[in-house]
Amino acid sequence: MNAPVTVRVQREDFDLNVEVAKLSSGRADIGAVVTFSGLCRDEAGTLAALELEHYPGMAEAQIKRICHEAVERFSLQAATAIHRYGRVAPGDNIVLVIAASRHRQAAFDGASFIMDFLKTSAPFWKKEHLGDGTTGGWVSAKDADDRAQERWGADK
Amino acid sequence: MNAPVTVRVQREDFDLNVEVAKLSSGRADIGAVVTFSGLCRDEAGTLAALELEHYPGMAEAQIKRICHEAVERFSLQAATAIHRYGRVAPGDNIVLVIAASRHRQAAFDGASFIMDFLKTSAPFWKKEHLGDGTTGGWVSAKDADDRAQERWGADK
Amino acid sequence: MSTVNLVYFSWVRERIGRGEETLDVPANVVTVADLLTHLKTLGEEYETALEHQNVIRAAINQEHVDHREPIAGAREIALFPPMTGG
Amino acid sequence: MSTVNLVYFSWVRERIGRGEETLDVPANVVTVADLLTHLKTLGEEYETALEHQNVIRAAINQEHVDHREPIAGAREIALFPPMTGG
Repeated sequence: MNAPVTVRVQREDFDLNVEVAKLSSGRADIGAVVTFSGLCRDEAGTLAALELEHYPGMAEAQIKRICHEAVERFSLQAATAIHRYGRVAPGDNIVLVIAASRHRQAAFDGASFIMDFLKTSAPFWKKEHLGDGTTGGWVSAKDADDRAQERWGADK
Repeated sequence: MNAPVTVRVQREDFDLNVEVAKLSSGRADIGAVVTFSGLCRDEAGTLAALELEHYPGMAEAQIKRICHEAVERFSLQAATAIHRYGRVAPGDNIVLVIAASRHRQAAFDGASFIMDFLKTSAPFWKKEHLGDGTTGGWVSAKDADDRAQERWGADK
Repeated sequence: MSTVNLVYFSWVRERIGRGEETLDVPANVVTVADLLTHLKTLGEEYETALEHQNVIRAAINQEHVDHREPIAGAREIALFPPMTGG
Repeated sequence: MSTVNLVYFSWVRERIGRGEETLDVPANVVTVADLLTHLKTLGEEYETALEHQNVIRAAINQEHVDHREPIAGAREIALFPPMTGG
């Protein structure tokens, strides 16, 4: 498989159209493009911002591993994953995943697989800043995310 | 559920950014946005264009039914479906589905559900125009699409 | 006798040779299946279009129905092949 | 004795009070688990940070490893809580 994989870890926001165009323009063999955007929720108004910490170097390397695994497993034609770090406000983008393939199921599965592994095995941590000016502490890992990863039966 | 549902059947292309912004801007309760874009493939260079015929009125009504069903079933916060008709060239967009929700699984499932039902129960038909100037005939319905719909266990 | 508005799509339309028409149907045409059987008596183009009767999909007033559905009171009856949207 | 470069993230970093450091470790520190046990002898901040040893995740040279992994030859060892990306 020689499908293009694009991975970036960046402070700035991303542009959905630009990223989809990069991955699909000039080719007519792609039938399905699935994008996943993960956004910062305000948690019913209590959250002022999330601060995203990451492990530079390993974050990129680990996301690349996950994307290449998805490309191989679902025969994707292309995959993109962009993860932001730093401070993000409610409504802001946190993460973008794009999977392209000939048929829709592979694109859905590929994007979903990448997200499940990003949640549990990409070195990012989220700290909450609350609307009252205090720090809400670090977001805990969720059992549900571990189970979501485990359903793929992989060892990563 | 009072989640906004946007459905359009149109000749013109759509813009991913514009449609995602319409559905998510100004709200901070959405955590996940999944988009599906279906594109016209060139079938290894043999296809010149697809001509999409639809049943005006019923097409919109049927897609609305499917989207409302998805909103209810997966507690989506918003859903959009845009289906083009007329002539589309390889690489062009055919269909866009967007599902928004608090958590990622519902957004993935919602978009996937809408696509599966669009394939089998929205009144559209595709005619192939081949690169050699001849008409390749009407695209046949696929058993795989019927099975994809049936896995949701619904009757629509 | 009653009058029905019929619309056709895709190769059903092409084989019948028109996209819509208004027809009088005899009183013994009760269901969609009866209608299909009746149409096939109207000429070769209908016979060709509706030959494989079980693959023909029908909608009454823009909602999917199966072939056992009564057509009484229908404003619009659509006949078409399996859909290939998306 | 050997020298290791350590990096810490999230609340492990906050509790230890620094993001990285270079430490000399005794020869009997063979695995990640040995390293964690050793660090906990270095002061209260380490004890607090690494108290629930089983939840601490480790990476050697930027790849995930489990606590039984030998650390010999590691250029960089990272310790951090369960990840919450995405």
